[in-house]
Amino acid sequence: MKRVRRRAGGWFRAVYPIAFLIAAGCLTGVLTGGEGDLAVVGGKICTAAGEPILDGAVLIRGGKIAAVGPRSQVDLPAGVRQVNAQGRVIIPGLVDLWAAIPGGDAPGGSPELRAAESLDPYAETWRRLLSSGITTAMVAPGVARGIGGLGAVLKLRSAEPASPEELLLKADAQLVLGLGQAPPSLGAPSLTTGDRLEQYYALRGRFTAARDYRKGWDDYWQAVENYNREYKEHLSSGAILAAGASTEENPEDRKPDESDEEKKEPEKKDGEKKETEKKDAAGKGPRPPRRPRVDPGAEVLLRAIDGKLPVLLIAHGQVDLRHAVRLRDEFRLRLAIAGATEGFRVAGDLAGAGISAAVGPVLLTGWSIDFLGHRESNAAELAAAGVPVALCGLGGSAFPSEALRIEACVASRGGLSPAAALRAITAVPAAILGLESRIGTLEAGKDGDLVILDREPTDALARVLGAVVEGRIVFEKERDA
Amino acid sequence: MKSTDLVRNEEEPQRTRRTQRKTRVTSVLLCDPLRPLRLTLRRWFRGATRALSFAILAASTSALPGAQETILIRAARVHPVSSGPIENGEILVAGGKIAAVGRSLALPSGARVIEVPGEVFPGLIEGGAALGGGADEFRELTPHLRVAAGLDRDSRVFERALQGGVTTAAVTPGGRNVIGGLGVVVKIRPGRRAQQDVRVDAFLSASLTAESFAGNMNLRGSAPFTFYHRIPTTRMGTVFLLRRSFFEALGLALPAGLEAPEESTLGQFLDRSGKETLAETLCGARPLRVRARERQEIEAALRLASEFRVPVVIEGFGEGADSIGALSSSRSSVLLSPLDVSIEVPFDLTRPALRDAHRLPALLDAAGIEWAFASGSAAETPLLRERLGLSLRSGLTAGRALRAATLDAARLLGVSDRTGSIEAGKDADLVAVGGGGPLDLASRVEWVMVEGELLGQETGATR
Amino acid sequence: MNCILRTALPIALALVSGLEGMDGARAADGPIAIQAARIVTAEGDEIAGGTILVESGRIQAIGNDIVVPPEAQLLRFPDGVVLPGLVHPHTTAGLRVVNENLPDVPYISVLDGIDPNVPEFRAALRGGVTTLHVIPGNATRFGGQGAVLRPVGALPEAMAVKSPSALKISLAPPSGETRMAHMAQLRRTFDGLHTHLTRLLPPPPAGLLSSRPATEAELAALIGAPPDWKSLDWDRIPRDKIEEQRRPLADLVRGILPAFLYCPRAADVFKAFELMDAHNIRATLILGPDGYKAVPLLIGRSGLGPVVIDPDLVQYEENPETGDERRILAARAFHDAGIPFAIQTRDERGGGRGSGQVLSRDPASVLWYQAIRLAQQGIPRADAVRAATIHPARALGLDHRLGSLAKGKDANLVVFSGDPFDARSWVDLVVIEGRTAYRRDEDPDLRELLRRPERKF
Amino acid sequence: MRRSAGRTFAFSLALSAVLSAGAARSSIAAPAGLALRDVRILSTRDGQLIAVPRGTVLVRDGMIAAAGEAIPIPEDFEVLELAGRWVLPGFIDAHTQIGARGECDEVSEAITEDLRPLDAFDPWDEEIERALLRGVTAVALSPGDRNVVGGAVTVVKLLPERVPVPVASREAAVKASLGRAVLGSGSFPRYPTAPSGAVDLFGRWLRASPARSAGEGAEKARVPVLVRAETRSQAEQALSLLSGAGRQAILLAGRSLDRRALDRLAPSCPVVVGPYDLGDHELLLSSAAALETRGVPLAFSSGGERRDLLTSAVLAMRAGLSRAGALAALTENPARLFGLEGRIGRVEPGAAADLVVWSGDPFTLSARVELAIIEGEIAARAPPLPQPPKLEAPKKPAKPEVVAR
Repeated sequence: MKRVRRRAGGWFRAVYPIAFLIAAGCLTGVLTGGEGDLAVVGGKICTAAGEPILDGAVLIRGGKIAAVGPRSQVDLPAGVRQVNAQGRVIIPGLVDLWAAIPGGDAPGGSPELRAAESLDPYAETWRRLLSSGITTAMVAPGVARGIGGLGAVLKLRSAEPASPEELLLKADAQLVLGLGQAPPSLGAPSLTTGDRLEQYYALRGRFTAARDYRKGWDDYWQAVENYNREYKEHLSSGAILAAGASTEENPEDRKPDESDEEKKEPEKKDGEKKETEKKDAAGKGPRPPRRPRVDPGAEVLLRAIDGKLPVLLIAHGQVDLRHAVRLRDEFRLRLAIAGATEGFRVAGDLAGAGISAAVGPVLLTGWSIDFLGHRESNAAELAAAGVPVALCGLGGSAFPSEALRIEACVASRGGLSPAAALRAITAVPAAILGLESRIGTLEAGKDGDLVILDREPTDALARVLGAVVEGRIVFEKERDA
Repeated sequence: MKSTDLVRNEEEPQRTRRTQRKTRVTSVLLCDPLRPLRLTLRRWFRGATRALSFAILAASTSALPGAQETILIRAARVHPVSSGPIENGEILVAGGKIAAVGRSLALPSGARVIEVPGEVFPGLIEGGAALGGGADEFRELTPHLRVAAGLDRDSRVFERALQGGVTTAAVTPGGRNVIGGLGVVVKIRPGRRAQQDVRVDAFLSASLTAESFAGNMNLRGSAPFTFYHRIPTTRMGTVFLLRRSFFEALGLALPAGLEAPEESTLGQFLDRSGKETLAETLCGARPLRVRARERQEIEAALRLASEFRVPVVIEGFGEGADSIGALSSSRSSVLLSPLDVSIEVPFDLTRPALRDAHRLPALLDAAGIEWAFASGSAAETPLLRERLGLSLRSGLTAGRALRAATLDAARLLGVSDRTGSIEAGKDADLVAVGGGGPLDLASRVEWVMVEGELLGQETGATR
Repeated sequence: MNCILRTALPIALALVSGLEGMDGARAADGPIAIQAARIVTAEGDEIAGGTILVESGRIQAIGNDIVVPPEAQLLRFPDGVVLPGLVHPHTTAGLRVVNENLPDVPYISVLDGIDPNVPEFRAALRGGVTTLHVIPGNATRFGGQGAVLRPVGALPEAMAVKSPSALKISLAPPSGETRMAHMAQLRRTFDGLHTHLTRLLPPPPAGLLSSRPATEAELAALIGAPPDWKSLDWDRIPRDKIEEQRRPLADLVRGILPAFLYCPRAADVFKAFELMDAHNIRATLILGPDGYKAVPLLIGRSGLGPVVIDPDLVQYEENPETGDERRILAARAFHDAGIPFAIQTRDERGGGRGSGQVLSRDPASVLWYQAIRLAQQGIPRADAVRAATIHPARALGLDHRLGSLAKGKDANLVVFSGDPFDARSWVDLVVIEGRTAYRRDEDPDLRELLRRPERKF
Repeated sequence: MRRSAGRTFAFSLALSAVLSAGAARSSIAAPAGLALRDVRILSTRDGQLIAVPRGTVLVRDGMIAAAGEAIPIPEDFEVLELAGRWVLPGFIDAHTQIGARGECDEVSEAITEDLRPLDAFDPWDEEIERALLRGVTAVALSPGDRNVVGGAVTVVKLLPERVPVPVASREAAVKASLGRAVLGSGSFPRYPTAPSGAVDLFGRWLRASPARSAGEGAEKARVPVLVRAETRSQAEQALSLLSGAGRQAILLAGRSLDRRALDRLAPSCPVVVGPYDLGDHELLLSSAAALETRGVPLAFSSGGERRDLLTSAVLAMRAGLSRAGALAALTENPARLFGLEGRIGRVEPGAAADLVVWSGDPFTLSARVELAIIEGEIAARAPPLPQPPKLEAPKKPAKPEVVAR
């Protein structure tokens, strides 16, 4: 069976709808209903929100789940395309917290770097992710330099998206940071162990600098208030007559000063402040304060400090995990941890601080000093301590997102209950991304993202037969396989 | 597959034979230094080749599926190369072989008919390119190494070459070693096996070009930390090593000056199997191929050829216009680079000798010297047909260029009994182009057939 | 050999000896009339057996029934084919080093680095290229300004048709850097430019300053808003006060200077469009090897001129699931989608003689060879000609002067000795702006090369 | 869901019971043997799956005395009540450097046939227990891939903290390689540097080795050659040289030998595949299934990396390998390849009692090893499971009991 793999050119567009119809026809009988309307009927539904529903049905209308329940209780409107999932298992679309950016493990390095800007819609990755049941994934800059950047949450609305926008669900979803040492291919910092302390202080220094930066602006706004008040006084006293001429300077005189200022902004801040407060001797009126420069990086960190931007910190070793807790406490970050290889050693701290942990890798297949304390029961132990546990890929080629569901199987081998293992790759990561109201479980009102398996989700031999995103079938395994 | 190995036990019996050889050689050194040696070795070798070709035949008939179909090809024009073009010609292919060529052939029952609106010609033959494997760079003299042994037959370059109309290729070890090893002639066919090579150990490759010493480092005192600490580091060194190896291989006393001092740093000596391979080659078991492009390299190659009375195949020969006289006296032949022959090349004219490169085909033909094309690198092989088309700018006729890249190349590589022209009894290695002639740059390869199997069919733009 | 002599002989007879080289003054010559077997006009229909009348550097008349004035030189090419002079849209010919070491050098100009004496220009004439767009390479973010040159003249200034022609912007991140960082840097540069320009505006009359933003949206606008170029009052910015190093960027966002935007990956086209929209940039896209994937995207974009496609016209794509390799006729993808495109050659510097392969570094002069390769992919020959003439001319914004043969246009034309899609044809005559720039029978190198083999053995 | 939280809890209880039984055993008279009762037995014989849904395995003197349904347990046997847990033969890793990592590449020379990786084996390596808890009880300890001829391959059992004794007296195979890793480079100057040189050296070694000595050498020549090949052509070269020299070959397939390449190669000798990685493409993963279809004996290798044998097998099963094929490739096939057929790799009377008790179906990857038994002795035990946050009362307390009679 020849499969249409890639939308390569304009002539191809004619073929595509036909292929889609064929693909849909394999799964379904009826081909009517609106865009984003679909009913998956029969099969066992693991909603990730409650008990599994045997012989259930999911109705999706307009891309949203309209009803979930036993088949007898779900009212299926005529004309809605039905997928027969008899004997199958239906789970919510999987959510991967950290998928690799196609085209290489991109190191970030600055808070304002946006993963949304390195999306390649033509990459092979999207089909691969869908074929492994992942419908939502965050891609983020690598954290090899401590600070990664802004991660973007993607909804895989198509295996062959036409544009980056088609993929984007939330552009600047998380600030991604890293501590510790893992192989560079894992996107974690590549520093020697001796540098860990420095690493932490470097990271902390960025946050304190951001606070200083805010103070600079606060001072400026204060100076503006003062200036405005003085200016009004001058105006009322009649000192300013020719408004335009009063403050006008020869631009040429100003220029060297300005370019100088651009380069040496931070050092000059104090001097400037005095300057602004100083009244002009000639009595031309108050001198307007000079505006500090906008630092996009610091602005991002400030949003994190203000709790407007959640932070995902990649850390494996227990030292780094403790640092993560300290960082969170000091700057009141909305922080979740990814990696957490030695999380079981600090499970109490994490639980006490209310930090969620996305564990990865669960199945150890590579090596790094950070994985020294690795054990398969890590996720289970964290869960036992009361930490909300998710599982994640590691943003690199060594731990691909395709294995997310296998990781869940292995986590359940390590003692995580199958239900918790399923939640760890659906509802919990959705909550970490702040998207719990839209994705992560099969409940009425949420996005119609689901995956059809041929076995239980915690069986590694289960294969993804189909994936539905927002009511549209976006992936289907060949019939013959 | 013992027969393909050409291997003898490195034990006792050899030694006696060798000593015998040596004594006989010294006694007749004055008349023809090498004649007796040549005779004995040649006799031995003939037996070996016979066994070998039989083995190949057995392998190729048994293990090739899908080539048994009978196909009649009708084309607007057929270029058999061995004879003039046939308008509205027909080719009957049966069992992977060409059964008949001509006009209005009888259509056997059950035969499949392929209509070609364009022209059909024999599959092109790459006269020599390093298509993978490469030479072993740990040593500079590796005559016994077989390119065939290290060749990745699933390399993409073969598929791409096939799409360009190249069906047979001589694979060389490249030019990094003074003596690189034994080349192989392969049919390009996906999934092909080593046992199905058209001709193993087809030639011995040596190199006198700058590649053989460029990048090598002089060793001064310290222990070598990389294998680029090897000789030669100069062109003189390259020629020295080659000449010394010849003497060594033939068991001749080294003339004064070639004898290495104690604790020689002047590179390795040949080991036993290396000597044997080289000796066989010098005695005519297979052609000796020497890469030489610049004038002094060509001169050195020809000097060696006349010194040791052995014909050489010179690969490159771009600056060889002045050396053609010496070439014909040593019964040597030439593999030209299509790019050298193209007129576009010497646009900077930095080396005046290259100005004559495009004229070489005419000069060689006038002197009656055998020549063919070798594009030299894996990147160029898929472009062979295009580059041949480009070489027509020098005034070379399309027919002559096509013959050089098919029948002449097959003869030079010793595979003209199998391929190189469209004649009854030969393998059905065919290329069909639409539109213009075989080497017309604007025409496109429509399909390629190797041993009766249709391959590399193009269906248009992205599929 | 014979065929060359056969075609060369009539030209030698036909050409009048009074033609001078191009190096002299730029004064108008006398009128020339060229008659040939075929005239390929590129934009209009092909003319069989027509005449072109050239005067004062322009095409005065073109067609079948042109009355040749008695004072005009009449050049007859009974087998010849006339084409518009070929236009190379993207080359580094004449530059020894193609990229600066610094990432942002918008202020440099190729005109300062051109060596008019390199053989490439001579070779370009021999290949029928009458216009070359020389522009810095792809390795730097803001690579510098290019210039459109004619391959004749002793000084770069004399060669220039248009300078600066365009600003080179590359979306290829330098090694070790990511696309995100590259984009962030581009943003910073444009933000810095905007700040610089607003400071050059006469200061606003003293008045109340806006105070601390009250809402989230206001704050976001303050920190993250892209520069608003449309509201910038260019008339009030004294041009001489703009920092010299930023002046080309100012011209870029003002729309005076177009850009040549290099997109190494198909996905970079999205970024290119984003940049063009955000910063008011008129750009020609230079596409990379997988540029054919962006074809649907290019179809949807209005107002985009011709794109320059990768010199490797055939691409290979491996399917990791089956291990099969697909051969992709990349140029065909553009053609089939109806996207106008221009071809270029791969003229990378370096690649010495050690490889023994000179043409693996295809020089700018072999644009004709690339055009033939288009025909090989099944693209109609007329379209292949356009990809080397009118489309590149349009990409350079010079289509009103170059790229086709029509009355009133620059008299840039090339006469091939036969079918230009036959490798055996030679360029017999090149006319640039009405003057003979190249004649094969006066090409000493070629004459030397093509002499009969007279050596004796 | 197959397992409830309550059951999980029950397992940990079971384990503690086992632990206490171990302690109790020493105080009473030594039992004559061990009985694993109420187990689900899964094994293969000649590639056919043998499944006993509810059976018993009797172990005496380190050997399996009986296995099957309704087997009477002798009085003096120690009984492990295993409540429906799965018992499988211990897996055999067909090529690994476990316990000798980093010491299995003697790169000073390309031919080092006399080397024995057993000499570098560290029985205290923590990975031994890790492997046991993945169900591996025996490994073919093998030199790495950097030498054309690396040395002896020896099959040893993974008894932690004990000097390993080879399963058979003679070496199981000789390791050879034609892959890229054997090639020298500018910074690693050693012959060979090109594939043709590697083939040349391998050929010379093959020609030289049988004739070297009469007695021991002749026996050595009967030992199969485990040869690493990366491309189809390398494999062809290796196999044709080996068959020319009359040597038995086992092909160690590199990662480039995917389904497509193996189809072209059509090997008739046994093939060792893996390790497979989580992100590998179907083209590679399905190579095992392709070999199974061809009827080629198949085994898995963890490749000397920290890779998991079972995961490779499961990935291959996802790409089409049958359950019987996977289990045979993990157990009886490698045993047969190394001349140990009937001695290890099966749950049948007469075979060594190398057994692994799993909490469920191992191929789901969500079952864990609870006990690894080597020759009747418990070699590794799973650590207790972490307590789940919300403990539900177990509905059916399937409390296993250990009774010494």
